[in-house]
Amino acid sequence: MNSAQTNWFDTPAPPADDDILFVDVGGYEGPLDLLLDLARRQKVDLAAISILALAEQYLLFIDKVREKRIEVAADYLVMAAWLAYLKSRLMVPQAASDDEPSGEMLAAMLQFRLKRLEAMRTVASQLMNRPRLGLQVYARGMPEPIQIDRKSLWEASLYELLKAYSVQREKGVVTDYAPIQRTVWSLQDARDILQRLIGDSFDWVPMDSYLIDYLASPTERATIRASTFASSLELVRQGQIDIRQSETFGPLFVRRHRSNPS
Amino acid sequence: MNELAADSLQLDERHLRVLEAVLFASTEPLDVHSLLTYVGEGADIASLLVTLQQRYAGRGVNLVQRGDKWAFRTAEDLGFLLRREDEETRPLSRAALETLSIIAYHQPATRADIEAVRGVATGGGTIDLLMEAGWIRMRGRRRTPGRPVTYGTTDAFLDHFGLESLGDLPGLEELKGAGLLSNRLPPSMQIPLPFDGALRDDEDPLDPDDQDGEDESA
Amino acid sequence: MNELAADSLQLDERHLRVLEAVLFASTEPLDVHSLLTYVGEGADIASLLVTLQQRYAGRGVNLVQRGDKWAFRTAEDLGFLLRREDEETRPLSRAALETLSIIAYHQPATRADIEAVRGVATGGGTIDLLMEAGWIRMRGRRRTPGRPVTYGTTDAFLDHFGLESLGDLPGLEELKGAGLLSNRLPPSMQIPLPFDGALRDDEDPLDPDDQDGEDESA
Repeated sequence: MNSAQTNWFDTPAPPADDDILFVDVGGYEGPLDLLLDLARRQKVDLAAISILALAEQYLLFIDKVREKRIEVAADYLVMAAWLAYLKSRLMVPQAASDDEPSGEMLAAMLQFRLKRLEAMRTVASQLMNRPRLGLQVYARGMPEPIQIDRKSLWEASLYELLKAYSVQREKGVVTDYAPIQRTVWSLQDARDILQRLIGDSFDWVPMDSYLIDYLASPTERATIRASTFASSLELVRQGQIDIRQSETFGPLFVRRHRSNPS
Repeated sequence: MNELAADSLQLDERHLRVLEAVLFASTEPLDVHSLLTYVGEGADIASLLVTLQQRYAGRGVNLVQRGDKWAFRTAEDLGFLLRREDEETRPLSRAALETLSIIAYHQPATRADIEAVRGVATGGGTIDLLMEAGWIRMRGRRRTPGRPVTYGTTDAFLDHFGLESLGDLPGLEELKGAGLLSNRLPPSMQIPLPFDGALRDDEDPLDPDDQDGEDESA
Repeated sequence: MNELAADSLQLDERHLRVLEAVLFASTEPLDVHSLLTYVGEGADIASLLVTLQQRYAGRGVNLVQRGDKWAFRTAEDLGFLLRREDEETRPLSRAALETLSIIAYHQPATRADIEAVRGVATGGGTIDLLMEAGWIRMRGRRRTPGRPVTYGTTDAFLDHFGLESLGDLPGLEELKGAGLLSNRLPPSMQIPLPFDGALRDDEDPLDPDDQDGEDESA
């Protein structure tokens, strides 16, 4: 099952040497990758590789690709230019006054980079072939997670407690408060009663004496007096009765109005 | 003969390792049948499991059988390791505060008593919360139809509110004096004296199975 | 004297059970510090863990160290038995794989370091993917012009690839010997090793807003 993983490092599959011209440059991860692939085809250890031969192969490859009018990414061309320079440094003997790095040093640097890239690929492969968690090695399948019990500590002060109680009791008083249902004589009632009591009596009679039966209950006395008095004024206005009061706060006398003293 | 026994022992050890790993990694308890697929048909799975169970007996993790399935579980006595209590302080809700204060003054108080003062029904959650807080307790049952549970406050209540006894709860005049109650209340209004004796004349002791929960009928 | 030793032995056994239970209960490796909270500050946790590790050596489940964390994992050699059929592993791209190993072996590594080894620009998607897998993390910023972000591996990386520490990286010694962990020639120069300490001399801590994404300037 690991074959799929290890195979990635061998991609692209190395074609036969003759087919090299048909290799698509797009299959490589950059010029260094291409160089490494070309180097591998020399089938020798990277340490023993001929950098000069490698540089020539690379340049040839790029030339062939460009002949086919395949666009080549810029970094491949940069590498080609650098390799052409390297080639010239390797082929031309170095002048003593030359400050530039020697061809040998440049070649060693390239060789180092190739070895380093290959080394990283090798260890990546080794890494992926290790017993990996979830693939070959497993963690506990039924973990028992730590449960966090939230315990609430309630906070309340005595003041809050007393306030809550007082507010409710006050509220309770208000809702419990039923205004005393007083019997109220409506003006109409008072008027009907007064009319009936006075009847056809033309004598002056104190109003209270007509109402004596009703005034026994002290709670109703006020409403009866008020309503009767108000109604009596109305009856006077209509010319039905007469009212007389001889002194301030004195008793009120009523009698039937003689409508036509003829 | 000896060699044969040694071989068999080695095979058993191998089987035990496999079972250990499979049971550890499995996302669910495994039955004997599926365990067999890992060790091969020939193995005496029952005795292997018993051996494994014995090896883990007394350890921090035990091999337990649930129905016909097997799984590793944290030893029961270490369950507390996997629980952590996080304490957070929260203010008491108004409903709870009101209910508590009514129970404090009117105890022993039934749910109906509380509702008579509050004017609204008190959810079971509020009572539960106060019980959980340790401030109220079930005292008994009132000797009236339905035998409703009576509630009273606890020592923890006194402790929390800094009261030496229920008698320390301020009375009517003190509440008025503190401005908590207005002075224009009808003279008929009374504040009860909280009762903290054992049981009142109209109270029965709690039924044996009352401790688990409150009455739902009330 | 003997009694004292017996007491201490009993306490150790109790500690071992607790560690066993806690480590078994978790899928994630637990660090020594959080393990200490279960057994108490006074316990010699290091020796307890080693004892526990020895007890499980050769068993189907092993106690393994991952960085400064510990976890129970199934034995490596039983992998073939436990492989679950339903698990589909999407292979990492070559770019991601190379980037991961360059970060692992060269850490702390900047994007430029990675590009120097691969000889090609690394897309941001590759770094993101490795961060998302939880295998790499942003460590800090290198004290060079542009202050590029430095990357390193995580504990989850160690856990996933079954490494006790970065020192266990395969082929590390050979690479070091061959001078291939250096960024420059000559190979004779001093070779740095993968470094997962807090911050290196030439590293600054991350800026507060670095956690959201990587530097776009690099």
